[in-house]
Amino acid sequence: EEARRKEAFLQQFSAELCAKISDEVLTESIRATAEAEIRLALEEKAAYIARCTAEECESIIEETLAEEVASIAQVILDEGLRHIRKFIK
Amino acid sequence: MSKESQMRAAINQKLIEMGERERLKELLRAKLIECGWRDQLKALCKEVIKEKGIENVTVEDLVAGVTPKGRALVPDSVKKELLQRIRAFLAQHST
Amino acid sequence: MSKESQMRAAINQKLIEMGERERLKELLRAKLIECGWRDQLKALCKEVIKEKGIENVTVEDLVAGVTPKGRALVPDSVKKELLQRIRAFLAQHST
Repeated sequence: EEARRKEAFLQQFSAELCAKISDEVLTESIRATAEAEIRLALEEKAAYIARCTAEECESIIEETLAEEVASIAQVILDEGLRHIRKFIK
Repeated sequence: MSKESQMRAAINQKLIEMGERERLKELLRAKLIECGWRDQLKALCKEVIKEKGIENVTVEDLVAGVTPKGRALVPDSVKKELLQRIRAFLAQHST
Repeated sequence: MSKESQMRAAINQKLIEMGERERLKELLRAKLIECGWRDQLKALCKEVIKEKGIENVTVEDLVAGVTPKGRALVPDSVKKELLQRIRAFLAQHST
């Protein structure tokens, strides 16, 4: 009777301990994974934003330079032509 | 204190003192990686983040969102192995 | 549309809607004058005209001829300042 009771106790204790340890490990692991994945997603987002910002900056520079170069070229060419016309006159 | 409570306390103490409790947790952690559970959990987290948008998810939301599925995904073989290891320890140290 | 393209489009739209894109271009123009880039570019144009002869140069030729050098002449400090200003704007207006 004693042996049977002990066996039943050990079985119950094992099952409870197994559940408890599983619960602790799963809780820790799930939280750690969630934290890591959120950190990763935030880092990815920051990297996206950094790349997009750099591209946008490049595009603003390109656009402005194109406008500036075109306007300067036109002014200088007009100036040159005016000088020639003056010279011819 | 009943005899059973005394036994519980004694076994628990032995588990801690002998470092077995920590080893059991370590074993489970290793098994969860080995069987792909951790990768599945990562994928679940990614899904939830993608669905809700990172700006709308807190760690607590994510934990709450993936916990039921995460727990269900633990293979029975892993649980069984842990239980067997516990039983083996108790058989050796419960005299 | 990829996530990155969407983000790029959203950034572009925000800059345009709030008039910041135009202000950034204005700032860049001012910086280009301040750092002497405009004068350097004028000198470059004159060089090209002198080299080819004014009768053989169109505005398009001139633009094509000076653009690569013009691009290279923009100081890194100016580019950096612009990038920082965009970053600050986005940080202030991110939802």
